[in-house]
Amino acid sequence: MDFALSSDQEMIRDTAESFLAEASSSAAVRAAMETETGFDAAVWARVGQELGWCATPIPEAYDGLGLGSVELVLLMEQMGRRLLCAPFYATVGLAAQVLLEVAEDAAKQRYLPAIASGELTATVALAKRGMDWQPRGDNGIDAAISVGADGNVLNGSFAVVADGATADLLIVPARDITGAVALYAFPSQLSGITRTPLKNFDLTRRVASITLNNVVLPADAQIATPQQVAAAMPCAIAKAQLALAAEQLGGAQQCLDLTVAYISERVQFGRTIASFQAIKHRCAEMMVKIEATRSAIYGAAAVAENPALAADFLLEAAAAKALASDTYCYCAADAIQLHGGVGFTWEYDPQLYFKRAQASAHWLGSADVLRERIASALLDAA
Amino acid sequence: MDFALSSDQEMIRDTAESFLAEASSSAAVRAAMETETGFDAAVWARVGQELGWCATPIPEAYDGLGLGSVELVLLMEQMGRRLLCAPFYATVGLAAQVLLEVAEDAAKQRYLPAIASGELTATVALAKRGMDWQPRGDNGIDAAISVGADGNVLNGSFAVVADGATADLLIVPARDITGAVALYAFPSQLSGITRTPLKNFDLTRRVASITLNNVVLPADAQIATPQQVAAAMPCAIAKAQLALAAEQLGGAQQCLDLTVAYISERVQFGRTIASFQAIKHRCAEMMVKIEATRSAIYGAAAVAENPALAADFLLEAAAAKALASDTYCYCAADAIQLHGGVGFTWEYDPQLYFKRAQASAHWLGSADVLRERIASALLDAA
Amino acid sequence: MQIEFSAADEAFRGEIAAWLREHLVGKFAPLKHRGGPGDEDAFPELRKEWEHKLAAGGWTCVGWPKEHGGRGLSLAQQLIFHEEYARAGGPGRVGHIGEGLIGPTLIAMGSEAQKQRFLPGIKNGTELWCQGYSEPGAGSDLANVRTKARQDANGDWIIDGQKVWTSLAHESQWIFVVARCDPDSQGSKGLVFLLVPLDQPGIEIRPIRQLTGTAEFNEVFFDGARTTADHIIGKPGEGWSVAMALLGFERGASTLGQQMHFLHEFELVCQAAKENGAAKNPQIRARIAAAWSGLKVMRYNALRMLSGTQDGSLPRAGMMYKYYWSNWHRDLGKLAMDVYGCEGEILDERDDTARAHLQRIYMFSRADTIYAGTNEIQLNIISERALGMPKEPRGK
Amino acid sequence: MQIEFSAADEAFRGEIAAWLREHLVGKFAPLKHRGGPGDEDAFPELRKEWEHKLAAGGWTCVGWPKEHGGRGLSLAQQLIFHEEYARAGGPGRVGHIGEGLIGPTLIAMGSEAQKQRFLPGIKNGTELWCQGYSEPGAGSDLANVRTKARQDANGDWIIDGQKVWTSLAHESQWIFVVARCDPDSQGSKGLVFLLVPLDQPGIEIRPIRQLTGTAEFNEVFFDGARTTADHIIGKPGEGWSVAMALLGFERGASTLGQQMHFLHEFELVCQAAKENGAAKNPQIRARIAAAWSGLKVMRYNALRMLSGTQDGSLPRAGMMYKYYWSNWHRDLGKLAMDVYGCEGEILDERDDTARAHLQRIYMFSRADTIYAGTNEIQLNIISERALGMPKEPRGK
Repeated sequence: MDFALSSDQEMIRDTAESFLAEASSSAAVRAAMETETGFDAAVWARVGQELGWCATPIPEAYDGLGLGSVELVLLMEQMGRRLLCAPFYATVGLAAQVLLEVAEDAAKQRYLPAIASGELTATVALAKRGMDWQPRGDNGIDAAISVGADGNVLNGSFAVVADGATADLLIVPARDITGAVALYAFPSQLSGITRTPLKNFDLTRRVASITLNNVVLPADAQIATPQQVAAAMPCAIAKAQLALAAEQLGGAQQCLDLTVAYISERVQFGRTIASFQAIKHRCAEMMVKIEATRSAIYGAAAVAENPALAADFLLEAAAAKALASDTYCYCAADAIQLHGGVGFTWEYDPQLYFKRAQASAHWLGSADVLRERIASALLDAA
Repeated sequence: MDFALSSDQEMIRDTAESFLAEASSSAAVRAAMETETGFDAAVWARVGQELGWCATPIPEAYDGLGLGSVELVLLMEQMGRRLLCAPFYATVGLAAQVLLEVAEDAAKQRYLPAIASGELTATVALAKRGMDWQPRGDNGIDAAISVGADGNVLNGSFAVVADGATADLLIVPARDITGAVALYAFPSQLSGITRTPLKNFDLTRRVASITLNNVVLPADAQIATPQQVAAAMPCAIAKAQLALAAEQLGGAQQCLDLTVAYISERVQFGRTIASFQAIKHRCAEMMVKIEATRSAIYGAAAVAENPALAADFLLEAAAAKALASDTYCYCAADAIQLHGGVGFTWEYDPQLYFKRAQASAHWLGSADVLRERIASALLDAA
Repeated sequence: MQIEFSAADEAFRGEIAAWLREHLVGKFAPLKHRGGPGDEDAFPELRKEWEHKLAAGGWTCVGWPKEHGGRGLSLAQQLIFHEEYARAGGPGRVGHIGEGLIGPTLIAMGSEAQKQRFLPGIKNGTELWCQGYSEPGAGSDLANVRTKARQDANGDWIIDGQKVWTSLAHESQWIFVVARCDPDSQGSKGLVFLLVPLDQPGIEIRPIRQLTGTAEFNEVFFDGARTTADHIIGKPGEGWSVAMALLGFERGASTLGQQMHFLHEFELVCQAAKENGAAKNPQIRARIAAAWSGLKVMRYNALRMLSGTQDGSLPRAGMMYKYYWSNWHRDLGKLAMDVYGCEGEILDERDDTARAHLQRIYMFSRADTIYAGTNEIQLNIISERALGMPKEPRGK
Repeated sequence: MQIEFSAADEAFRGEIAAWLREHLVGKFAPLKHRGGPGDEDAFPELRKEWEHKLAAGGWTCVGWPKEHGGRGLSLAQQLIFHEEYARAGGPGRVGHIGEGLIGPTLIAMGSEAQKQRFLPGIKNGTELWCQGYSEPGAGSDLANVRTKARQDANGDWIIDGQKVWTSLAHESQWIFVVARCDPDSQGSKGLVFLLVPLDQPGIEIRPIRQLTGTAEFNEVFFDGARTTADHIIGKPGEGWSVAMALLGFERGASTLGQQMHFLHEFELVCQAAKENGAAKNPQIRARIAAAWSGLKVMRYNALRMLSGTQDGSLPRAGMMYKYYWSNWHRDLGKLAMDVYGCEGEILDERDDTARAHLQRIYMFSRADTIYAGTNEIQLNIISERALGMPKEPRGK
């Protein structure tokens, strides 16, 4: 039992911190978010190919670094802090987790090395209407396989897919010919796929709708059976929740840091705003929420590494995501408030975090939904 | 349209304020709550017979003053502020409202003049397990009428009845021989009635359990048919909610006033506690909640006077009670916190309010239940 | 204490409702529910035309005394006017700063010549006004004014400095400015209240881009800007008391109109929740019920405030009014986005949909708790003025 | 960063669990889950006997070094001990102030003679201690000590003054006292840290009745109370640094034990909700889920705090620890009462029922956010020490 970060882990965090302070500065983020794809390909190449971040959680057997949830959490936290515009979360935080937890080994062999090397971007379409996956219910999925002359044909649509317009590889749940939901992966450039970039208010992460119109799938497109999906998707989603929670945590931390820096300089009534006790207490409340969230996330990351605690992990990831969503929304809102007039200008950064906070709060389950899931496990069991 | 209090109304409020400041001072409350009945009979006689408060909401036709909800609200607010130990709420806030709204005229003639004159105390048993009445569902009522040799016989029990051990008149809902819930009123001294005073932590208002064991009812005991109960109890309960909300409002106001007075004297770190901005803001938050609650209550009281707005009144009373419950709990808790060490002593008064706040929060519907009722009206209608 | 309106008042309600039904149509139809706070750049030209239409119907400045060109409505009828205007979806009024702030100030404190010069333009919607109070170094610290005003040889005022958070500056002809006329003064002493024409070389207006991406607010730069000696309210040195008197007019009958807008927005949220199933989420249900309670609180609170106390003091209901509505509105915006869930952040192509409207509220309501006295300033004021707690000390 | 315990540690877990299973039975069975904060007057004699039983088994002072009579357990094993003790329902320890506070302080800063004089009594549970820090005029303002200490001709200390909020004073033999030895000094200067026997004519103990109706806390009056010259830790004038060092021992491994108590209480709440149907209320469900998350937060937060940072500074997890648990606990008490609804206020005849336990928590947890640094002091500390914001100025 040791809850201190190892020196390797501290190094991973510190390297990410200093790289992103430069490569994902406010100016860099604002430049990237005005581009067509929404990210800077050069920065992405450094992240994926030079720094090897994409390889972090991927086992060595698939040419990854074989590191664990703790390391991924540390990276995501720094990326969230700097609002890195990049397809990292969709590719590594989400798609790689689904491949690792749910897919057949052949699919892992096919895709994970390319993801690890930073050459392949990927995403997962989840529920029909949003970035969500309920372990029970059908998630509204209407995507379905039919058998055509040239093999399996896929029709259906997904309303909101993270980085859906740019990802190289699409992973989608769809009903097989028995009506059960299996998982399919295929290149996003196949004929019949329409990817429509959506205007969204979080300009630092793009979403798209995806329509699949008589898409003729390659023979190897199915990567998981309905049984595998039912058994393993909850864990994959929990890992994706944890990664997203870490990203949210980093954003919340930056909201606090930006605020303390600003109010320590800003003078009103002949005093720095930071000298007003009510303001101090508000900042302290932010810190308490942030540290509580950090504890929940680091704890869940440690639990994720212990297969004996798999059932706990599902609930702890849900709790971490719920806390992170609430903490991020709270801190981003208070960052605007405590910045005063400049807080709601485009020029200052709190608005960027405020929008990211709201958008990510509803990915992979809102806090309401996640808490209800925890309550159900605690109260409805026999 | 005029929302200012009339000078008569201001006089009613001011008279109550000055009477209670003396008759229900902290010392008086603490003396009364140690007595067997839980109230000072002499003070009660003055309230009922000398000041005529019991007559306030009762129409002149029944020897009352024929005043309205606004006047009752103003009185209840002052009683709540001073934690008056007396059977006023059970008798006038609850039982008189039920008689007025639900009972046959014969029953009104029989009981209301005696209530108005302060000679008769009364209470209403509501749901089987507590002081609650849901307009839908059966409220767990197991009290039931059977036909015996000497007339109707009543069996059943109620777990928590306000002033149940001391009230002269009991009003209870019970299933008639068809199984539908009608309303019965009878003297509390009838044979077969067991009234067990319960130890409760709000010593300023007593509760009792009531068991009815083969109670032979007088011939005139039924005061409302099941149809009348179904039609009119919601309005009676709404009036009782409003009266209770006003009492809660007064308590919350006193929590704030006690707190501001204490912290304006108490010095720590060489300053009065009241000079700390975080403390100032907490007191301001209390005031905002209190004034919001006051607006909701006064508004609902005005609506109560307008028969054309009867449907609105049910929701507004629910909203007022939910707000008042939350506000009272919040202010009482913060009164303890801001009093610091002495706040959790027996000697200082915040604890009395804290306990009353929690107890009354669950009478006639918790805030959760009442908000759900509002939501249902807003969202579930066709 | 009574909640009903008289029969005469209800007849008046029918009159204004009918007028709006007849006139807020055709070319004006797109204006419905537009142009409010956070949306002030919507259809500026059409809204000016609408202002003229209103004026022609006698529906501007309805609360002003008749002798000053107003309609002299009773408080109850003013409430009814604002309620019906909002209920009909009447657009945000480009003339509201003139009608609600500087007009009443001129009526109360202006010279006869000023009244004759300025009131008709406000009444007719032909001269629009904006407000020059806040400065970059003094957002909440309103008295910390650095903009300077001095008089030249023939008495004209020369103004140098900068104002910020000025809405509608681009559309207006006039700005009222609080400036320091005694260079050695500090705080609320030594200020002057001036009426300044905007269309002159000494004034530059630069829009400020907000978190919405749009620019409702502006910076206004004064570099030797001029106004004539007679365009002053009060005397040099009395600027602070004029400025405070003006702010006192903010809590008028129009607050009831604001609440009808809020009700409309609330109904949009309920509708969205019913449509997408969020209305089944118990937490959303509780928040919707709480928001509904808040609407009632605001209404009764405003009625308490407007009915006043017998001794004429600003009652507590008035002191908490701004804090309450701004936080309620901010919460409504957040609730709306949580109702939409994952789709909340998707921007619609058309900006008159319910979602676009609610997205604007979500974002712009962040300003509600900052401008016109931040939450923190409001809580200071409540604790100090209503509760008599010690004043927050100034630094230095 | 790993969450598992070693096999040896798990074996140790079995050992302590087995011992408790064997000994916390029979006459000691009524002590289960009793005697915690707010319940310190429960079974005082039996709990003293239990303390002796624990000592005989070698289960007191398990974290102390072996050379001082402790068991010298590793941090992980201390965690396990406290977890298992709490899991078994081990009663509140009458010796906890000796074992957790003054003992470690003596080991770190006491003289050899003091260690030999006092440590065995603590270890064996034969001498109990209480704490004399707070004073009536100085609850949060700990340095504002007015209790005076002076030395007579032969060096004995004579103490006059008053301490308050002293728990277990009636049951204890010794009190440690921070007093002012330099009458001209102010604040944290000029203080002395003394060890004072309670059983003497110069000391009077008066219980303070709490909102629970019971009296866990006391006032302790010193009127010429005496202690010998050698019963001082540090030198005259160093009392503040000793007092602060002692408080530093509060955040030890026993916090994990506290959390097991919390878990037990949380489970009582869940059980009650399932039994009476409150578990179907969606708002209660959400609060129960949030409370469960809080348990996880506290556990991982404590592990972060105890694992420390590489540079040895108190990490942020440590700075927010007390604020977090006390507010969590207070919320749990309120949740429990809301689960019981109308029946929440009914007092049971037997005080060992779940409802009686949760009612105690509801009431006594109000003290959690006040003693040992109020919420407000905690937020000051966090903002000033962790976030580097300006210090709150003293008055005068």
